[in-house]
Amino acid sequence: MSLWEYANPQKFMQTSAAVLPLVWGLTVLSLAVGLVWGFFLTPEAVNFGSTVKIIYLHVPSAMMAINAWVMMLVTSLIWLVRRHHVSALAARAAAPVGLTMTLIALVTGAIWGEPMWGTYWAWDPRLTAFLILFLFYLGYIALWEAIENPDAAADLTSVLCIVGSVFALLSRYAVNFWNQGLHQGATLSLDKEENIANVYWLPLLICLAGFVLLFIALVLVRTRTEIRARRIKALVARERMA
Amino acid sequence: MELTVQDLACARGGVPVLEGVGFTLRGGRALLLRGPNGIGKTTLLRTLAGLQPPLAGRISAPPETMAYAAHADGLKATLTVEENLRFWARVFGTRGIDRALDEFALRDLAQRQAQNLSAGQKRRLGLARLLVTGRPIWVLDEPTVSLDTASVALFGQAVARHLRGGGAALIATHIHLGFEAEELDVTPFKAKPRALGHFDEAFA
Amino acid sequence: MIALLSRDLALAIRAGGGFGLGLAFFLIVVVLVPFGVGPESTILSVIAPGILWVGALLACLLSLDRIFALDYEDGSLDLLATAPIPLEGVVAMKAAAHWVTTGLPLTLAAPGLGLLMNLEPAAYGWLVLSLALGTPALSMIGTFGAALTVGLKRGGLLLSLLVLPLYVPTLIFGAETVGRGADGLATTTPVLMLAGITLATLALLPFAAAAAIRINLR
Amino acid sequence: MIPDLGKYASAVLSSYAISLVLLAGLIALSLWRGAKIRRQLEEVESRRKSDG
Repeated sequence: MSLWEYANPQKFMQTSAAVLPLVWGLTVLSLAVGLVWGFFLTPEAVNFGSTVKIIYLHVPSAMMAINAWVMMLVTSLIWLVRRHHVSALAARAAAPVGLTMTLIALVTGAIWGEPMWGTYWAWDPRLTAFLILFLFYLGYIALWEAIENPDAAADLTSVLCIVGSVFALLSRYAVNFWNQGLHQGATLSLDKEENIANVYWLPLLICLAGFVLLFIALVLVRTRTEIRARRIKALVARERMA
Repeated sequence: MELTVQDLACARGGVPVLEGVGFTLRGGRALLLRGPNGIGKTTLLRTLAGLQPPLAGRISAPPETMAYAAHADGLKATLTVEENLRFWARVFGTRGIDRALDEFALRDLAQRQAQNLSAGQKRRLGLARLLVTGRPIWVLDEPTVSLDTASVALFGQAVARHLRGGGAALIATHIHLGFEAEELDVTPFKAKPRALGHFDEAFA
Repeated sequence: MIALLSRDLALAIRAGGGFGLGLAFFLIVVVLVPFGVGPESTILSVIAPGILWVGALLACLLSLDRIFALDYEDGSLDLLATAPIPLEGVVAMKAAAHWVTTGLPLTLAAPGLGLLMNLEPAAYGWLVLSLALGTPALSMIGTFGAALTVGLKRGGLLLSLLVLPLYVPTLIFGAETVGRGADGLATTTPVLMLAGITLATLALLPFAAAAAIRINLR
Repeated sequence: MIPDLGKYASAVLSSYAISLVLLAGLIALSLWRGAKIRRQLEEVESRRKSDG
């Protein structure tokens, strides 16, 4: 059996309906455990005080913000090469999730930055790169919304996603060059100097898993919605033709 | 030059409109496409001209053999008749626009800007472009819109000359053009909603 | 292809405003800034590289939606797509025409506006060089954005949203070149990066833009 | 058993509040739109069947 069978919409609908309850269950479980553990049961860090608890939201959302774009890139390429509609629709479904993740990473970063760096917003390379990523998500979503013909929209957004990926990487490098930043040292020192890996790592790991699962659950739900919406469109067009 | 189309299917806005289209067009012949509005004549012509990929089927001649002309003439309002024609001649790598000017009676208008032409004159200029492309198969979508009787006759003569020179023409039109041509009604090729199993085909 | 370029330039000249509009916009942006930040020449000279680059970038953005819109409306784009010129060449020529009508005049006018912004004398050469190197990339990226949105209603705003994030690397390296030039620092890295971005953009984006146009014409 | 968050309480709490609100909003929106589209599809499908 080939992996591509899951690209058949009907097969996808069946499989996703079967796994969704499980994914939702695991999502709720891991997020509940991870966040409760992180929020209630971890000590304060020497350098950060209680703000270290923000890490359980900030790092997973930042990771998913990037992973969502990577996933969109992969599904866009699959669409362009193999013309599987589910793939294109999954990319469309992932974009708003990635946008929200980026927003969470930005907001928690800003709130964390205020006590740590004395300012909500610094043009730190990582923050700036996420701001640019946010703009890319906005443009991508806007292009999907603007184009009537669904196949053309899938094609054009795929092209934008590929070109955008290249420019996003380029921007990341450019921004690094433009401002050396405050970010990197801060996160690294947490693990190295104080060597309290286990206390913080375990709940963080669970939160990371929770965010991944949440992303999968949301993308599955949204892709199912997009498939149905697409089918409505096709059926209505057919009615008009008959 | 021969154009053979086999079992062609084409879509408009992602919805299949025609399927199983087949015909043969030989050099020196013209084929008139008939059928009600919205049946997909324009879609078929655009597919043949290479502007959109067919859903299925074979087209024997490559798009490089076809000169496509549609409702919009692609004229630039601020350029003169001569400049418009010369531009297309250079794009298509051909020399000389004199024949085009003469056959469509544009000689007297050569120095006039396209924005100062009447609708029919513009149309004639748009059709004159076909001659400077130097391509053997003309693919024309409603070429006689806004032409008066005299201009239609002019156009008919131009097509007839093109056919005598070994060219071919595929024309979607509702009127008689004054030269001998086969006709093809595309209505029977209307795409039938396929029996719905489920899904993937429902996307198309 | 030369025919296409010369036709587009002739059209720009005859339509009027083709050359002037972007330039006037650039001038207005640069003139408005001192009203916003105050007339102290020290502050102005610090922000001059950034303002000049942002102004040039916005002026470029202004005329992007016209790159393909007119040809799309009058059917020329259909005809060009069926012409013997590869569509990639058409796109490249469109970008070139856009550059000649906006990027080039902006580059030439920038030193004059640098005076208004009290730019450091050492930076003038770098300003012209960075704009000369960077504006072709702006035109090409903008042409790609225009290709994505050709035929869309209300495409103009969307076009800006799509293109602006793509402009970031060019803007950073361009303004950095001028800024470093003004401070008498080494400018090799940003100049090389700017040139690299422009070259890569000119080499690759015509293919993406041509693909986008084919999709849009379907 | 709310832990003592010290002087950073507002930062930590607002981070959690904003993030959870955003996530809840996204989830609610996804599910709501999913349900809406599903109803629409059912309606269209039933119309098609009743037509024959």
